[in-house]
Amino acid sequence: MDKLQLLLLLALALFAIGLLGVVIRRNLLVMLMCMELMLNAANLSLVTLARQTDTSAGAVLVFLVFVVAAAEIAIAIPIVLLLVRRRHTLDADAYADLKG
Amino acid sequence: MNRHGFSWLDIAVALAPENLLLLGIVAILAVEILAPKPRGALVVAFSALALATVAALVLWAGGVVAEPFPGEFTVEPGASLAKAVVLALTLPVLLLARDEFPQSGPFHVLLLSSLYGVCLMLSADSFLTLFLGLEMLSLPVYVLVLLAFRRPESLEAALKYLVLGGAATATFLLGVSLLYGGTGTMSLAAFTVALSVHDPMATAAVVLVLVAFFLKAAVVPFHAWAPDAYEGATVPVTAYMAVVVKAGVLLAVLRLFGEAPLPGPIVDLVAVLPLLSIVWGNLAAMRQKSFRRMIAYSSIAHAGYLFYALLGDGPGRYEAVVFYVVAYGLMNLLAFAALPRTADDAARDHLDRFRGMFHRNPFGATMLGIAMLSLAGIPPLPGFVAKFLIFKNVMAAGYTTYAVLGLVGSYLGIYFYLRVIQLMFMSPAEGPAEPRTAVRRAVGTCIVCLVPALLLALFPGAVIGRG
Amino acid sequence: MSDAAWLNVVLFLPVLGTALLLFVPATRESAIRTLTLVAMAAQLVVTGFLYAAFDPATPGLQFATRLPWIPAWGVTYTIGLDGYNVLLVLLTAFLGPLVVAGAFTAVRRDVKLFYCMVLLIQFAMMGAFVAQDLFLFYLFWEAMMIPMFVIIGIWGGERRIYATFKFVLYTAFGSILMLAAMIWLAWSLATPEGALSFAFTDLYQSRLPLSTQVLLLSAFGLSFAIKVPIVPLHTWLPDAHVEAPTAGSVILAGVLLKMGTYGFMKLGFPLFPDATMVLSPLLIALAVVSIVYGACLALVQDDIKKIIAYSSISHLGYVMLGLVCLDLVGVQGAVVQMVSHGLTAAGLFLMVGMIYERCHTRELAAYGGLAKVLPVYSLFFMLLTLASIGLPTTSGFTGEFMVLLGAGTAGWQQYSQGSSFLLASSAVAVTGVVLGAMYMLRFAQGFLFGGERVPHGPVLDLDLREKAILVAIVAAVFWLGLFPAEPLAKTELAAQEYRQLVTTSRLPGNAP
Amino acid sequence: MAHLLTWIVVLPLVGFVLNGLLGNRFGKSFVTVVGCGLPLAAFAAAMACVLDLIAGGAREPLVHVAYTWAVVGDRTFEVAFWLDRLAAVMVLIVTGVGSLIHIYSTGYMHEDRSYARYFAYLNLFLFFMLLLVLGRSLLVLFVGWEGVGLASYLLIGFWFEDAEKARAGKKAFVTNRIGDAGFLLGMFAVFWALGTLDMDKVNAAYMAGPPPAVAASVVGVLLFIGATGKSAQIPLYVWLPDAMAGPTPVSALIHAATMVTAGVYLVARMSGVYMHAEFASSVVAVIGVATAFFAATIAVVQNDIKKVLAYSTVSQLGLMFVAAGVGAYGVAIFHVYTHAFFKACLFLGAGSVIHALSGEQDIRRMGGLAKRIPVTFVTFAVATAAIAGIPPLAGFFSKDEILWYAFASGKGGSPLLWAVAAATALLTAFYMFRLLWLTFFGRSRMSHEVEHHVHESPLSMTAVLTILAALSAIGGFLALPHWLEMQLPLPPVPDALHHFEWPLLVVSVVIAASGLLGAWYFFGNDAARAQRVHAKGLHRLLSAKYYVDECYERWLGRPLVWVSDRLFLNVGDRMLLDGTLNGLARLAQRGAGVLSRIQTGSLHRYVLFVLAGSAVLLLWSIGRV
Repeated sequence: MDKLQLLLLLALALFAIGLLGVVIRRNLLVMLMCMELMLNAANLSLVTLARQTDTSAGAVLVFLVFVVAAAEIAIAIPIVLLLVRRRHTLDADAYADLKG
Repeated sequence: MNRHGFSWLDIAVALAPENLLLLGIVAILAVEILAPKPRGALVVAFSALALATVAALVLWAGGVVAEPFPGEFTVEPGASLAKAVVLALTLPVLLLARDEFPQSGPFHVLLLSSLYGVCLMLSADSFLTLFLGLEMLSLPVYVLVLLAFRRPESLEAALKYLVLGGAATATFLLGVSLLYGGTGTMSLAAFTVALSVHDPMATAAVVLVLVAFFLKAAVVPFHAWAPDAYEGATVPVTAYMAVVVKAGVLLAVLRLFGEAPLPGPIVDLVAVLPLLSIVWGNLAAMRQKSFRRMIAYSSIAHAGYLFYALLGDGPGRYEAVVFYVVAYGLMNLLAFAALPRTADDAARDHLDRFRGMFHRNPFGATMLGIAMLSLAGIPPLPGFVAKFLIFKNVMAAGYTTYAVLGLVGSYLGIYFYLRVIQLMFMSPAEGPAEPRTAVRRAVGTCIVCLVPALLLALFPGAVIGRG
Repeated sequence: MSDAAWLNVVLFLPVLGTALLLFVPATRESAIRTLTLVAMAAQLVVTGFLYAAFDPATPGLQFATRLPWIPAWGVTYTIGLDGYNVLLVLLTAFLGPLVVAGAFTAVRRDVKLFYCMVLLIQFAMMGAFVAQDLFLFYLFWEAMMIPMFVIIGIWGGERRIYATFKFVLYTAFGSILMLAAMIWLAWSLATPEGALSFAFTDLYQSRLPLSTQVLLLSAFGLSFAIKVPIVPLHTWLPDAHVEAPTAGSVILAGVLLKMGTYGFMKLGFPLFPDATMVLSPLLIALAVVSIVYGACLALVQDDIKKIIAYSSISHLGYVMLGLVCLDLVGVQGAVVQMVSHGLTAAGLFLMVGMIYERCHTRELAAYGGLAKVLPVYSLFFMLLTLASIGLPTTSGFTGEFMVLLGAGTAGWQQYSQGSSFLLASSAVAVTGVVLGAMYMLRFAQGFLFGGERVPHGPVLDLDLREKAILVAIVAAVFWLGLFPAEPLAKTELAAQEYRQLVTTSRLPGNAP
Repeated sequence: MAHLLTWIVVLPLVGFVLNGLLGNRFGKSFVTVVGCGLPLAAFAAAMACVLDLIAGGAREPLVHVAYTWAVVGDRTFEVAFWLDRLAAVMVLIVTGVGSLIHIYSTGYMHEDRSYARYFAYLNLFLFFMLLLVLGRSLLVLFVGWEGVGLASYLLIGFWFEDAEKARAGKKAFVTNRIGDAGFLLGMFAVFWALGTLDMDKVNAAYMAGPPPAVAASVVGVLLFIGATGKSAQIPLYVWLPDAMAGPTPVSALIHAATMVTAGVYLVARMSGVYMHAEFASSVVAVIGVATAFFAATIAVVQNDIKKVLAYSTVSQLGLMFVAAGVGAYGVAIFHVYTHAFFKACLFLGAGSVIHALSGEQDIRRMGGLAKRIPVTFVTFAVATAAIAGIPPLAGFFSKDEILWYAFASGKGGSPLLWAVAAATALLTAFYMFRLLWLTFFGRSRMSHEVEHHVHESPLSMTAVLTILAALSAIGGFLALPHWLEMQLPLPPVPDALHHFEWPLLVVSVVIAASGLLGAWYFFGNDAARAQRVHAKGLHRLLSAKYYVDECYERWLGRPLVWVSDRLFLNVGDRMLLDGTLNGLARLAQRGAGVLSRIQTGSLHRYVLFVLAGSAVLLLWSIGRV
């Protein structure tokens, strides 16, 4: 069980935690943070595997992921702001009008 | 070719469609910033889009093959045709948007950038470009859904779409990383290699990537966001999501799978879930009150049909998906174009308002009727020929049981399509006639959608078997 | 113009009519009506010429047009007249103008849409009859469903929505199975280098193992059986007929039901001969059950349209018996019975429409003693009732007699070889003749004779238009009843080819 | 001369068309001229053809092929006409008696409003009857067969305002159709066995050469089922008594002289088949004699003048079938010939009585009419004597021959058969003279104003009555069986029985006389004795016609309706078929409801779907690797 395998397991664990966080946590902001966690878990695994396969493509992808994560949050925050302004609560289950 | 390994000429020519889109985006932004009273965004966007479509068609017709960024981005006739199709399908969306977003700069910029993402994805050779294209396609759409913020639901819709889009991206990345770990390269060929090799990590990688695309294409059980997102967004954005985003995702999946035959477990994966979504989509659509929500479930079912095409053997797949996308896309756009214009966007598509529409707006009702019939797959309309093509391929590849089950699933869908026609034609209800101007504007969009579709239906031979 | 081109003219005249109709403003109803009538009449005239020019001696297709359509799938646009469809094409063309003329006073709302639908369904039905390519046939076969859906749905009675959806979902289910079977059939016949063909002539050379043949025949058969309708699959017919407007019922009974039997004759049995042989006892039983079950139900209906609807099931049971007994006289009888039922059912529905326009009720008990009040109407009604019973000198007799003669002869043939099943079933089928007399005379009895009851006060007898329609139908009924020699000669070769195709086994193993 | 055959058939058709379309517009005189003229022309043409036949030595039949109906494969169906000795007799009866009855009808139906329609239907009947008689193939015969069924339906229900009469018409048609079903099966057997329906070829095939594939008895029995329907034999006789609802001349023409004898003609025409069908012939004989006796017993207690004659016709037909059953086809036709005359005369006489009593038909309210309507009385008396078998009238000759062959025929004749036939003859004499006494003698039991209006019928009616009475008187002397012998051979009589011929002749005369005396004794003069006969239980059974109609209704009519309505319609269609369909539709709707309820709108549930979905997929696909 060399160092890289360990790191890979850590990445998978982080990913699982992130996903569970989105599923369980009520608070919208925490859900967004968990999504970030999932992305970073993917980054970690990318970097580990780049090191393992001794190629740089994985590392390049990590930068792209940072850019995309930033853009995503840039969109998510205004949505959350607008939602909160209407319903004055951060609880995700308050926003369940669209159903059926 | 200069020392960096790419030639300026290649970039200019091969990337013509993308460049033209970029030009359009820049022009709109310039007008937005500089002009005191910004207008003309539609004209610029429309012309940029039209030129890009023409460029893509020229590249396809010319059979141009180029690798402006070797290993990352290649241009070949197949990709060019896909781009041309996707860009062409967006033209009616622009026409549709003339009511909600009359000269609104942001809408058109977001639309063009989303299209840029699609073009990137369709020519991607490596997961880097594919990832970039996928995200560039999705992010603008989250905002587009948000643009209808006069309606509270659009916020909730955008949120759900974003969260699930994010989950898809994360899964995609994890899958890519595992693939990358397994094969050491980021090129798409790694996926086809992983398909055939029988080791758990490779299969897990393939499954994760597939889940990402299932999420994007809204296949059951990853479809939950679609009905809410479609209902929350304004009509043109819903049309864009239902037609262009879905087409782009499916064409990308097609590029991913290439012409490799599917191994056992993956076949069941690619067959069972689409079959489930055909049945689920067609059944759930029966009870919908809102037109857009019904179209959402219908598009879930159609995503099922599109994924079915993957069951067919290699070369036939591409042709089937492109034909289906065109036929399905045009008819969906025709349906949206024929929707009655009302001030309040939400009430606009409430199915009860469809009662007796034939008496109020005969042209619109007929167009909507034709669109519904085609989506139901009833000959002699294009929907039937497209469905025939897909099921022919599936059966030719030997999966007869899946084909029969798929056909029976599509039978379930006939009811709710005909219910719309029943509401419009057979349940008389009074109401003011549709304002002349609105009808005249709809006529243009409808003709643009209807004529090519009917030509496709009457002379499929011209397109099929040629590619 | 070469003869073949004229068949295309016949086929596309209704489309031309619809195109012209689109330009006529919806308010000028009389212009719409005359334009549609002219289109239909033109189609009838040209079909008449083609029928006359149809040479009974030459086998195979006449007036054929073959154009490549979708080369990749081996689909060609092939249409042509042959023994199978020459009479049915004539029947469709003949009923066209009658339907349009019949609906002049009946349809008041959305007249333009109505006549577009009538023209489109005429186009689809004509197409299905003349198509000689399976894909083209399927296209027209399903395209028929939509105009009928609209006609029943918009101009129908109170439960029209339920009736029209029941009709569409029933036929659509059949068609979906047929689509699957069609694809499977075409691809199982694909040559190694992938060349496909949907043309009937190639499909008749198909060599399939028995199990595939049975499976495909049941898929095709189910779709055709729904349309015929054969008993267990018939419950859509009474609702569709009762709720449909007069014109809808006439088209439905006059031509649409023949689509099922034509399908069996052209595509069902000849394509899968061995399966037909294996399933023939079941098919015979179903045919006979249809005859008796339909007649019994017609006996206890109190809605006049339902009586005719159930009688249609019984009459088409004869056609199926004729087709399945594989005796030449029986097959010819089946073809004649198809045309004869088309005429009598269309006539009876038109007459029910005429009385419904005057008295607005379909309750048999509400009527009585019409013979005194409406003498001309009652004369035509009695003539059509007698044709429907199959009284000699009418087309009904020609059809029923030849079918029963064919079934009886085949029955005795098999009896001499040991199996008395067909003989017994043809004996039961003959009771259909008696039941037919019972329910039709009960209908005529309650309608024409006895005490005078005319709902909604004094009513006018038939006007010139209505008389012209009925005279045309009665003339055709007696032409087919007294002088069937000429039309039978035209279908002779087709009947012989059908018998030859169905009786020669085409399993992969044995000799061609 | 042969093409004249077609004209015999076509002339009445022209009459039907003219009267049918133009009758109302051109008034009664036009209708009378066309209505009676064309049948007479047909009679003339028939006479010409028959004379031409006899001139040619009556060995070669006149054959004329009108046109080819249909050609299928190697089989052709032709509409051809065939005149041989048998057909000659029948065509003369049909056109002759037919024309007379047409002339009679001009008087009887004079005041009726739809005068033209009546003559149109009557001519239509003649057309179909001639088609039946002259047809060469079973197909043409069948066309005529069902055609006369139609004509009788139209004429029975002529006064259709009265629902009862219309229902009688329907009953006649349906019962005939049941017989026709058997007839059709017989035709199919013949067609398969011999490939042709031409009766001459069929007879020839059964007479000579290798026996055809279908046994003669099978064909015989099937064709006889058709005959029982048309000629009102057990079990399909129920329609004839109800057919009296039609106008009386119709009863005379259709239900006495011509149509009902079609069955006998069929058996005689197919004699080639029946000769080689012992079983079928015995069936014919047995059913014939049973019907004869059965109907005679009922006729004894009937009180409606026309019902008595109707049951008498059923009984006489039974006797004709007895003759045909024992192989004496010539004799059967001879009885048809004589029966046509006296039964037509009786019916027309009854018509004249009803006409005189302005519609009264119940003989219990008649009596003492002899002096008031003398001509009708005389002709009725002659006809009654004829039918009772009083020598030297026509009835005696034909009935005696039947009794003789019933006893002595080598092909099935037996003393028992003779005994039952003789009993029938006795009953016939009894009820006919009962009718005569009650109608024309004794105190007049008529109500006052009916009695006041009694008047003799106009000349057109009485003239026809006298002609028919004359014919039924002298008709017997025509040795018809002998003339037909060449074509319909008489059965061989075993030598031992030859000497019985004369004693039996005497016995039949005694029977006729005793019938007369019995009737006179009971009903002769005072009414007291008549009452005693009513008391017995047997009388109640007979007058209720053995409850046959009620049984049919309970065991056939009502169960059919019950099965169709309860079983097929409600259980089959509504519950089973529609039930499953609507059930499936509800299931789909409920499924749709469930699916849309899963979509609760909460974001967490959506992401949970994604988590669960991807987890399942991963485990499943990795597991499968």
